[in-house]
Amino acid sequence: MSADYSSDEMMTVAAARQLRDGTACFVGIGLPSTAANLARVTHAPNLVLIYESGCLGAKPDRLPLSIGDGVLADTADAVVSVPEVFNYWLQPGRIDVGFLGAAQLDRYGNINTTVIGGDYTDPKVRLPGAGGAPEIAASCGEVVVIVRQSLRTFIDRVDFVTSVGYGAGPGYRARLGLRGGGPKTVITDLGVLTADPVTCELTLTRLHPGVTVDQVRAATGWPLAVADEVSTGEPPSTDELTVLRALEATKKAGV
Amino acid sequence: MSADYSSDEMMTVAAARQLRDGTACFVGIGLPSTAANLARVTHAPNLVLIYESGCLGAKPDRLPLSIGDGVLADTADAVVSVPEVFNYWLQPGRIDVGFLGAAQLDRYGNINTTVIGGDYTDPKVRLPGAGGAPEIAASCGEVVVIVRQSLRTFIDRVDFVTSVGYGAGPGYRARLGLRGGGPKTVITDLGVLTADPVTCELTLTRLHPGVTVDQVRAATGWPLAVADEVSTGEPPSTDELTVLRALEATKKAGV
Amino acid sequence: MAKLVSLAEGVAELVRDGDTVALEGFTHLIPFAAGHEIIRQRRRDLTLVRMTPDVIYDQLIGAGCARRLVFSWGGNPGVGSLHRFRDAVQNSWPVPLELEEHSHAGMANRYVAGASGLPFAVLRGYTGTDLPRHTANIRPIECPFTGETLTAVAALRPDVTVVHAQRADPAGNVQMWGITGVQKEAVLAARRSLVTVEEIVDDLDPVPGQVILPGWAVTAVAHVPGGAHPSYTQGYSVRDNDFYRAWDAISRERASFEEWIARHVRDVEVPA
Amino acid sequence: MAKLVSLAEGVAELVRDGDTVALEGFTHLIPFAAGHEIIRQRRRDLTLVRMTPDVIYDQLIGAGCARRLVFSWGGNPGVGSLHRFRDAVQNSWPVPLELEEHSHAGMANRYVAGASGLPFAVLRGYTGTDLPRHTANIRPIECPFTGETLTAVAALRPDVTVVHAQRADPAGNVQMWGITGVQKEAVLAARRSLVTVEEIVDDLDPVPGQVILPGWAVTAVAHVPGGAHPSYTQGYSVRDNDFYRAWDAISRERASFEEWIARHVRDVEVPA
Repeated sequence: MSADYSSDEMMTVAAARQLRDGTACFVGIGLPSTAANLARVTHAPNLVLIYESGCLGAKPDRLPLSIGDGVLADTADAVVSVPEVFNYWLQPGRIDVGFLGAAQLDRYGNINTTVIGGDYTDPKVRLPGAGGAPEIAASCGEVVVIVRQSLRTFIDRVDFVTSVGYGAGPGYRARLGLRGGGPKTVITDLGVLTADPVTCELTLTRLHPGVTVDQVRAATGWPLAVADEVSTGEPPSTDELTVLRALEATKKAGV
Repeated sequence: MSADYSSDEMMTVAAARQLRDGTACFVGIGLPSTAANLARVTHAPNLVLIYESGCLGAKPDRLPLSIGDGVLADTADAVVSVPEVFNYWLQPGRIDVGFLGAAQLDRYGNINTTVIGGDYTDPKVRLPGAGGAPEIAASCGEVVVIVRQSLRTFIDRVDFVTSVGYGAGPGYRARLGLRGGGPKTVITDLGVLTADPVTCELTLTRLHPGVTVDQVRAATGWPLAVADEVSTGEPPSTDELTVLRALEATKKAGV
Repeated sequence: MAKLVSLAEGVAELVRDGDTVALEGFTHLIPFAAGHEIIRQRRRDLTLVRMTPDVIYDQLIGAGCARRLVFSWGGNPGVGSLHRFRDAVQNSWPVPLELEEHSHAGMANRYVAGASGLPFAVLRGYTGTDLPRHTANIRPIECPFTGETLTAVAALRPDVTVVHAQRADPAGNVQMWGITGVQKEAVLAARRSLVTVEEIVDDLDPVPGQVILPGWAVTAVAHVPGGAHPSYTQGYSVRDNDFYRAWDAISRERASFEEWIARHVRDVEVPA
Repeated sequence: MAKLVSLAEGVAELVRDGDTVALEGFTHLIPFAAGHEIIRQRRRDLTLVRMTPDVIYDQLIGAGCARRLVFSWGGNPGVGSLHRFRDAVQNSWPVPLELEEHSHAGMANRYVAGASGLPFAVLRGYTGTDLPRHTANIRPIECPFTGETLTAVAALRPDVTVVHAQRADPAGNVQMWGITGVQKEAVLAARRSLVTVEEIVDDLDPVPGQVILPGWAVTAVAHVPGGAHPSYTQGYSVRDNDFYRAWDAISRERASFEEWIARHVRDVEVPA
């Protein structure tokens, strides 16, 4: 075990640990892809990685920069069309875990990746938009969000609902007919928040080593719910860090 | 040219001649497949044969017994799934000619291949049913029907509409929103009937050599419309007969 | 990950009396051996689903396994009628057979809807035909953008789908090629699935035209070489067209059919 | 049968001012060379359609070719934002850009509907999001069998779709493999299509994972080796991830962008 790691590394390792071996995971690019590949190379060798480019069961030996790098197609069990990955694989609920990022997130795990500030047609900041996220959020067995925690990100009300979490609270997903379990877990650079089974509110349940509850509160734009017992997670193991850094190095190396 | 040919051979040759080179043709099994392959080997080398099994551009060197014999897949430009052949290729109207058979046919080219006699749930004769025909009849640029002509087949009112022709007459297809041109041509062992552009009624326009108008009337279960000028078709050429018989021989020989 | 089973185990575990069962394969890759095992295990009251109920379903129907048939074309391709199917419909022998009848395009789209987790699919189909009169699973639907009327068909969700394929690997990943019909959709639409394969190999070397069913989307795989005969397996066998022709005479009379089933299906020894 | 043309001819004949144009390719096989030719020929008022308007559309937008963008994810994958896209949306530079925004699942299904000759497609999508508020092309639809409410999206019918592929034969049959995204659907949904290819070969030997577009379903084919760079062509090149990273700095300022376009696009000599 090493004390010499960044908070981003801690976040990625915590996210990887969240993935159980043998499950199928819909992976977005960036942190989700890094975490999923870390899990696959460490404790979850039979994790099935699904990329929206149509790669089912990709087993990249280096981190792709995009969700459609050649290494994903080369190592996949099957490459299917983009309509097929959404219609036959995601939509019917075949994917256990969906891994999403966020530009803004509220207490019910609703996600914005579309616009910030101003009006929709005249925004302050124009973000990339939805991509696969709305249907990943709707249809996966559960959703894990990875996002750095700050007052800019964790806000009381998202400017735009790109991907719905628990909406306005209990019963909301059922009323909309959403079949997936929603954003049960949010992993940040400070700790882990879990959706309360009754209130649906994101609740701080675990801190990364060295982080305090007050620090998390200070980075949250609403009165943060905190579990009665907040555990502290294990720091990254030497093995986890070694693998993670080797993976990151492959990304920097290009291809 | 040879006088020594059967009426079925004449029918098949007449059907083959109906196919223009370079067009795409949706081919059912049996006489349509024989005629389409005869056309491809004689005057229409660039005829694109499409089989509902998903074979696009099949170029079999022997006649398949089924619409899914291996020779079709082996020689096709592309083999696609069955949903794809119907949804992406037939439905949007990409196929110029649909080739259908019939157990019963009425004056408007409506086709029955489902049940004969009795009630639908307790029929006298249970036939194979629809297969691809209803949508071929609806969506192809035009439909060519090949069928032996008799009072059992050419009847005043079909017992069941499996595939719609001109329905009840002029304007019917447009009212239903059908995009294909309908059964413009019916080729029988006696001659050729053509749908009248105004009345939509099948009209005798051509006789096979040696057949009289009265013979055709006697084999038609409604007062047959006859064109002002009824031509007589050319008998099969030696080349057509040679190729046709060579094709038939491959079918009898099995795969 | 799919379980590797024997054919007898697979059918015993996955195909139950009263089930809705789809044995798919469009001329190519028809799972005849699995159909015969269903006859041997004397399944009853099945709803049989299949686009082209050809000889395989003629056998299951004549053997009394089926109560209901959902289909789009019931014949012996290139040969003629299915006599056992006809006898069941026209004379209720050996048991009455209820029919639900569609077009190929409709059936294919019903499987697509099932595979997609949707309750229905939309097509330009059935319009002007008498087919919609006889089932509640075909209905008009209006386009919310253009107002145009199209046709909706209800999703198919078989309890179990059985298909035959060329190969699987030990993890149950399945590889098939050639004419692959509607098999992927039929497997993905079903609650359970059984795939019989010609070979189990360590690595599924990619093949042009291949369709892959990942092992985690398949319930069980059984090693059944020749399991498609008299249908065929591209790369392994050719279609036994002579048998399809011979079936016409075998199946024409009840007695000759029963004798054939006894000799070639019921009394055949199979590994447990 | 598809016509064999030069890239300049193909763009001149098939892409017209004011057209709805889809340049597809999901990370892989993006038709960059064709996009550059559109810039060189100074097309205007285009409605650009693309699931992932990445660097290729950033260039077209920055060059002033587009009036409207229909898309589902606009970023530089793994790198960050598209600065020209942002500048157009936030500051109307060089011309205002109207947006119509979807999810990937929605866009993919809109192409499927277009390819299928249907006016709409049905999916479980957009539910609970703010996306439907901003376009008339997303509407609720009720299942005629279960009464359940699902989402309908309007079909996409581009005037012209442009894609890049590995190979074509002299008859214009096109072969692509690797990640083939939504290209088949985008081509079949369009009124006209242009395919740029790495090679024209006499025979398209079958390749695992291939998608074939028959020549009679394609309008024109142009031989453009390297036509996907900095995207890639499986079997011919690898993704130039360094260029994607470099684009961030090139595109950040209007001046550096314009200088790059002048040097690498407008002033490039191309065969007529």
